[in-house]
Amino acid sequence: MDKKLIVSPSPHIHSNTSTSKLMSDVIIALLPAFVVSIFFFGFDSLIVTAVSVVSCMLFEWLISKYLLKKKPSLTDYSAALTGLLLAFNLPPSLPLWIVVIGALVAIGIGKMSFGGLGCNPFNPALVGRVFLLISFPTHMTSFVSTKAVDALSGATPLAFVKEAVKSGKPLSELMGYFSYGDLLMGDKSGSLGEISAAALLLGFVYLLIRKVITWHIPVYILGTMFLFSGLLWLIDPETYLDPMFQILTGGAILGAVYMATDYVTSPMNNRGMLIYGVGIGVITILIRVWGAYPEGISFAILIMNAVVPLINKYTHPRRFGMVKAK
Amino acid sequence: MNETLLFTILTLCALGVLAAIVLYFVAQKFKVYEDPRIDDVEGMLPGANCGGCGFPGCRGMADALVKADDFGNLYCPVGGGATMNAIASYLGKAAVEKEPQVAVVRCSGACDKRPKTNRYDGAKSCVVAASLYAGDTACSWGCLGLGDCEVACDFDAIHINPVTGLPEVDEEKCTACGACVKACPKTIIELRKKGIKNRRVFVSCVNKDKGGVARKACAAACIGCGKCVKTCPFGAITLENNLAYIDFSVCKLCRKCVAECPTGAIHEVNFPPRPVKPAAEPTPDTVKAVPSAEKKPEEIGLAENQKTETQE
Amino acid sequence: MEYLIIIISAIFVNNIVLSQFLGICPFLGVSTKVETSLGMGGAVTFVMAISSLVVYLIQYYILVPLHIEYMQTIVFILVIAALVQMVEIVLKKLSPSLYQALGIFLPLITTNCAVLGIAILLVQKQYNLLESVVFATATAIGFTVALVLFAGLRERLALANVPAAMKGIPVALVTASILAMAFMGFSGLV
Amino acid sequence: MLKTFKIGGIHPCDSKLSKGASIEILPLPAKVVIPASQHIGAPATVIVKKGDRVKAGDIIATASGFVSANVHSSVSGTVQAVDMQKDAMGIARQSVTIAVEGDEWNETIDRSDELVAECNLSSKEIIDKIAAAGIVGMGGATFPTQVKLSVPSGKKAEFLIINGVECEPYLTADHRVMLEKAPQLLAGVRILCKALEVDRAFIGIENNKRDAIEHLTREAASYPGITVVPLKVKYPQGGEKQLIDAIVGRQVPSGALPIDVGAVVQNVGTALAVYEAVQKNKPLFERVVTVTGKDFSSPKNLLVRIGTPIASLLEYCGGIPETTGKIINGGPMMGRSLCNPEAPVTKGTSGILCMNDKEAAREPDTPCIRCAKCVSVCPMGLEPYLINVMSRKKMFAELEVHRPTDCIECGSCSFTCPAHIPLLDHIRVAKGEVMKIIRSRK
Amino acid sequence: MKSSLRNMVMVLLLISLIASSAVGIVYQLTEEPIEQAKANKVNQAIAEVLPPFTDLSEGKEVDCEGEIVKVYTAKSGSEISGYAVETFSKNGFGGMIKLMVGYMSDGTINKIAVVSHNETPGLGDKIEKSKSDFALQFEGKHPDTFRLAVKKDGGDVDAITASTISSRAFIDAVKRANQILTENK
Amino acid sequence: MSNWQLLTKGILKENPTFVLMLGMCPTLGTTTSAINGMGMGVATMFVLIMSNIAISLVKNLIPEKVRIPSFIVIIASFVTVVQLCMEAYLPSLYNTLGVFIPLIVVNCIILGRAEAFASKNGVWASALDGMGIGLGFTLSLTLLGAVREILGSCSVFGYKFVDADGILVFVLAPGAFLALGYLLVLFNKFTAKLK
Ligand SMILES: Cc1cc2nc3c(=O)[nH]c(=O)nc-3n(C[C@H](O)[C@H](O)[C@H](O)COP(=O)(O)O)c2cc1C
Ligand SMILES: Cc1cc2nc3c(=O)[nH]c(=O)nc-3n(C[C@H](O)[C@H](O)[C@H](O)COP(=O)(O)O)c2cc1C
Ligand SMILES: Cc1cc2nc3c(=O)[nH]c(=O)nc-3n(C[C@H](O)[C@H](O)[C@H](O)COP(=O)(O)O)c2cc1C
Ligand SMILES: Cc1cc2nc3c(=O)[nH]c(=O)nc-3n(C[C@H](O)[C@H](O)[C@H](O)CO)c2cc1C
Ligand code: SF4
Ligand code: SF4
Ligand code: SF4
Ligand code: SF4
Ligand code: FES
Repeated sequence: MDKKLIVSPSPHIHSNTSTSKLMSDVIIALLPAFVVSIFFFGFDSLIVTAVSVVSCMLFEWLISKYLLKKKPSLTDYSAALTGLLLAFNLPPSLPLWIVVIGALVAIGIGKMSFGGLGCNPFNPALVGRVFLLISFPTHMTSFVSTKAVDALSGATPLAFVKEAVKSGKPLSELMGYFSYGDLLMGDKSGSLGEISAAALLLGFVYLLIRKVITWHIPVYILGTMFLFSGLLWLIDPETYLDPMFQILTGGAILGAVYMATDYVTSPMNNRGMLIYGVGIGVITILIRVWGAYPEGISFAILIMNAVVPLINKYTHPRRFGMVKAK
Repeated sequence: MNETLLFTILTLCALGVLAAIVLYFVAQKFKVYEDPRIDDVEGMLPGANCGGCGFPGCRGMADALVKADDFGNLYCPVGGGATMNAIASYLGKAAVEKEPQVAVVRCSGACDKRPKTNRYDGAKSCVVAASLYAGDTACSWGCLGLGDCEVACDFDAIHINPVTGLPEVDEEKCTACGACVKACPKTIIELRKKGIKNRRVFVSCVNKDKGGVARKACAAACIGCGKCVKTCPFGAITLENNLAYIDFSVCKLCRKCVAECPTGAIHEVNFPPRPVKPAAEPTPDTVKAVPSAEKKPEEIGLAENQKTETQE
Repeated sequence: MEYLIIIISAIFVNNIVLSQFLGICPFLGVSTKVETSLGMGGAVTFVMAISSLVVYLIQYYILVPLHIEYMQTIVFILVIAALVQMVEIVLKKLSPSLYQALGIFLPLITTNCAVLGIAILLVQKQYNLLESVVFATATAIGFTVALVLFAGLRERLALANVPAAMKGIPVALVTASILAMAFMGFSGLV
Repeated sequence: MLKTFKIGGIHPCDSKLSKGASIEILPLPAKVVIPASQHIGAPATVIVKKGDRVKAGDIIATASGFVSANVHSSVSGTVQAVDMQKDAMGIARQSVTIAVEGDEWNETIDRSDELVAECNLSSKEIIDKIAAAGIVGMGGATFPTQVKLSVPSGKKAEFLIINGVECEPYLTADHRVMLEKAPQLLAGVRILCKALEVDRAFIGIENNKRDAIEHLTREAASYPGITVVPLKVKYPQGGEKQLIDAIVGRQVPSGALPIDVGAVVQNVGTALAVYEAVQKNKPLFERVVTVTGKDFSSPKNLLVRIGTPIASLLEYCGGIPETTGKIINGGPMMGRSLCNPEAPVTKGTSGILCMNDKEAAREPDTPCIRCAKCVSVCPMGLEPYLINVMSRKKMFAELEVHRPTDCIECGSCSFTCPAHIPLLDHIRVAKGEVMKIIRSRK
Repeated sequence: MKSSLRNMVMVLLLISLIASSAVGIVYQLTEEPIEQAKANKVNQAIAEVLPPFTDLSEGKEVDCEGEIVKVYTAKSGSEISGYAVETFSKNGFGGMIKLMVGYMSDGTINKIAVVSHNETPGLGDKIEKSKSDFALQFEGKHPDTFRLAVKKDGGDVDAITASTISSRAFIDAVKRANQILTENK
Repeated sequence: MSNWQLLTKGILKENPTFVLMLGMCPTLGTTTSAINGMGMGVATMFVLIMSNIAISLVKNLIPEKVRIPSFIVIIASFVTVVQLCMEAYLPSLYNTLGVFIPLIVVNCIILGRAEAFASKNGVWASALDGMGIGLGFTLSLTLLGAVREILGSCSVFGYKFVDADGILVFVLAPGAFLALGYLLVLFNKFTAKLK
């Protein structure tokens, strides 16, 4: 035979997954939430998302081509996903130039400075968001309200409640403004993609079925938030929010399902995931209840991102042969 | 004098004296002797921490140098003789004189000399390929061309030539640290004496197959014919397992063997061009390889020289 | 409760490295390995706890009664320097391995502004003796936390393909920046 | 719930194209090349020379150490050469080349088909006979069987596990043996039990071979102590450690042998060879080989003499398909792709798989996205991504704690990596280097 | 130089001696300017917040929640033209905020100066007049008619965007000044 | 080394901030604006020059074991002098620089120069060395301060060129790290090009 045989080490077959397939699955999972946001916020939402996605991809392309001088790979969709998630974390009314800055920070600082896909220790979209939150507090905390509740005046439910509780109003009175149905479906003000818990959970189910992520991290985070805030709520239901409310608001589900699970920045084994998830849950509630920010999950995820290398260093998967023999 | 000033002076003086006394006694009590020369010697070493000396880092080497009675086999290939002498004179010991060495690549199986018999499609690493099989040519001895040596070199001194698929050493950058020698799973690379005026003659092949097999696999292989052995007036060449080897301590750089080798497996480096004897030369290839023109050998760019050598 | 607030504030909210900018040199220098960072953190904690005690005594039993508070800087640094040198000599004898690991950084604790900075701050904040020691210790723990987290991150970056231009200190600074942003989430906690 | 092992595992498409093809006997080739080393351990010492006449079953090389195995001629004819011949990987090995003349077998071999179930030999006698017959593990590792059966003093075998899992995609040789040679196989299992002095044996079979499970369960009813255990389909169930875990729930500790948890694992092919050696005096000189591939019109299971060139197997099945890009000696997960199709079938050859160009090419690798999929599929609980990176950075000393030496090279990690990183390639290097470090310490 | 106990002590003693004398002397030289600078700051603040006056009384020391603050009375001739009240709030984002609030004789707020604060640059530091107009909205308002609370809390003050905490603290300090003034007029 | 070289080496070749990476705390802590950075730089330069001079004067008198304590006392004295003078004559700058003024004592640059240069060289050279390094330090602090001020509050040296708020993070802690990190990259690229 003239043809030269290929020789390579085993294994000779490969499962059908690839980085781009995984990333596009996450994008697909986010679509329901995107549709809901367009429904509530209209054109704004579309524009902010488009600008964010396009500028993330553009910056990735420019930086890899001209600064890092390596082949740009937009085809893995990770930059698009970062853009999408960044947009999901922004108020729909945000001026577009700020969105572009956010994209530059997310990709340029959060991702490419560390070497690009797979090398960044922090979640790029969250680096972008937190950078903007600190830099443009005014813009980043003016939300559009979806509902004709004047009292909320565009504040997110958590910000509204926190403010009101501080000025001495009893919680039971405030809760009248909200219905769990609205919180679940997305009729509330907030970041573009965080509003509809139901749509986000639908995506979660899709990700689970496609085996893109496992249930561990989201369940650990939401479970910890539920338990911790539930404990506080049992102690004093007049000052502390009830656990359901905590989970349905403030991007908890967006963060837990889509951002904390980012492969690159989360632990590599189940035990590590437990520590990570519990850490995020606890810090989120700490910040929400006692900190300056009404929503804490972005910070909590970034903080635990920083702990991930240590977690990976000190936790390992269950090794074979560690079960007591005989 | 006013009070504040007085207190100021008193306080500071008291504290100063106290500090001095306390430090003195603590230092006395917890004295640990550490040879200060270690620091000095470390400072004299190049600080590349490459491990070429066999110690984990320059400090390890410094420690060993200070403790050693004689330098025996302690040698920093990066710093070379000058550094060793300096350290030796600092420590009052004699340095072993080591002749400067350089890495040479003992494979001439460029792509055009050695047809591929299969396509390798594994991780781009010689060690991986070597642990898997004989290689993508019929020669199971030769260079795999996947560049482990290139990766191993801390000094950017060895690179795979994309045309020949073989590594080439930049003689100016090579420090003879031996990292590439260790990295190569096929023991293709050898550290050889740099030689007078950087001139060297060596057999650029490691194929131990019988002549016919070797020849079939690679047009540039040493076929173990033994002509060079007979030619060498100094007995520097030995033939073992169908492979010739030139002992560089015996070789007098006469170059006779080079002309004799029917496959051009013997390479000469950095020699001036020899007078062209038309048609008489059995291997015009090798002769052409030597940079022609009027340049003195010293002026010839080494890298360029290398290239012509392997591209022949 | 008061102590809890001091502790949380010193470790998280006003982390000495990430928001006070003290002790940056060792933060950038020693934090390449988690184990060394732990050692350095331990050493700093030890030195800080002792020095806060000594400094407190000197401030309120010598400088204040004599009305020479302006001598603070000189006196404090002298005392701290002597103390650190003492620790260094003692450590060299008692735990050569730790001494090896920390190498040149032990003497650098003297010139680590964290120690002197904390001494000055605890006077500025008018803490009492116990508060001072708690504050200093918590601050040092905050230093260790930042150092160890950072070391973990850098160990990870050592295995990643950081662009050549960013290798070393630049990427460390960017990492520190993001870490500082993340820690700003704690603001308002106390 | 079906039993299975507890950590990791993957589900590659099983592609058992030849599972319905009965075992056919491959016609004798003109010439065989029999390597002196077809097993783990020291190569055997060749005792014939050029010009000698041999019969099938005659010993031509003797075991040269404790861990070594005899080699027998698989044909009758004249020794043409005793020299270095390239094996499938292009590496020269000492081999005996025999020109085939007729098909004469050594007289002591009982060539009848009659089943001899009873065996009255002692354990020692059985093991000696196995050693004489040159039997090695036919599950792929080719470890000399007599060594495995000689339980070291101080340890005690509690049960025998027969590995009928055949978890590799494509391969069906063991499956066919279980269907077509069940009585002989079960007799072999009994003999092995006797050799080990145990009274319990489990035959583990994955649930994708229902017919084999049913057939063997029926046949085994008359053998007390032999239990057929259906297993959930999951790769690498056939790995010895995984199989023990799946069947008896014991995990062989790192660095230990199965015998340390009281188990001995043998492949079904090995059990059959043991039966033939002990009851029929037949040394191991032929074996069942699956010849398969998507582009074959009819993939087959062939009974082949050891030493037959692989090319003649392919020829028999209709020639190498035009589209072939890669030929694999073994299954697609653990088999080795070969560069020399003229190389002979050896005792360890369980299948020949031709992959077409499209399947054969590896996708280029992209950066690791730390998805941890490799970690979650590794049946040994290792962290392949980490070993891979550290191996590339040559951090072998620091690698030891991550136990690359535990890797069973199952390939699950490379298989599953979405970034197409050739993890196992680099893990193998790490394994070797760390092994060196460990050995140099001893 | 080799160390011995004696030379160690001697050298340190000598250096301490020289250093401390030098520093001591500089201290004596700068003592007065420092006092001056501190006083200036207060005086400037007073001058800034008060309506035109001719005489200024010594500050009257008042103990308020454990802090000593001073109330200054300004006169034009014999007529009281206004008051300057030192005040503070501990509720700033960065802790203590110290203000000087100037009043007309009828108790209307004249002007407010920030003496010291520790608020975040770019956010809370907008309480300074140089950074934003926030502090101007109090000028000419009488505490009895002007509801001292941010609008969110039902008052009349426009808070600095994204710095409600600093705004509240500022208001808290102004309220405290009112209280001090009414108690110590 | 010529006088000129002594004086200029701190600007590029041995720039304390970008090359030696010393004195990071004041570098990051005081550069919220160009003027603050400059103030800090000048204060440090003063101490650096004075202590270099003083130490090179007394270098031969000091026993090994008390070398560091003696140096520190000398440096601390100069720092206190700066501190007192600044408090007296530049009270507002004194307030913004806060705790970092006394911390000049522990600035690694100063002790570093004392150890590495002044204790081995003559008075004149030491003074020049101090000035050179101090100059480099001042320049880089001013540069960093300017960058942070421009990005963070849209002004330079207090002059507001656009009426906008700027990117707040640059006046806060994370912005300091960030600005320094990327400036360092640029600096490295720049010096690499010079070579
Ligand atoms: C060096 C070595 C020594 C072994 N010694 C024994 C032994 O004493 N007893 C035993 O039952 N198996 C022994 N084995 C066999 C292994 O347990 C195992 O069956 C063999 O390596 C093939 O298994 P695999 O195909 O799962 O890799 C040994 C294997 C090796 C490599
Ligand atoms: C990943 C892996 C998969 C294996 N799969 C099988 C298999 O499917 N069938 C089998 O008989 N042996 C398989 N083996 C070999 C077994 O581990 C073991 O060596 C064999 O069953 C021992 O029997 P033997 O000595 O008779 O070959 C596998 C080994 C490994 C490492
Ligand atoms: C680092 C940081 C600094 C802040 N500084 C201040 C500040 O100085 N003053 C202030 O009122 N709020 C400050 N905030 C914002 C508060 O935390 C809080 O978000 C704000 O006061 C909410 O109120 P508002 O948006 O309704 O005004 C700061 C927040 C952060 C994270
Ligand atoms: C499940 C999943 C979650 C992800 N979440 C994020 C995210 O929160 N933010 C982000 O920037 N990229 C996210 N990515 C994309 C990708 O991992 C990211 O761009 C890398 O961090 C860049 O190195 C996600 C990818 C996957 C598969
Ligand atoms: S070429 Fe080889 S011997 Fe020479 S410096 Fe490089 S690695 Fe060392
Ligand atoms: S010389 Fe050796 S290491 Fe270098 S490319 Fe050839 S085979 Fe690989
Ligand atoms: S499966 Fe591949 S991409 Fe995922 S963590 Fe492992 S090596 Fe990285
Ligand atoms: S090949 Fe090794 S590391 Fe990879 S999954 Fe299998 S056992 Fe684990
Ligand atoms: S300047 Fe703070 S530690 Fe160096």
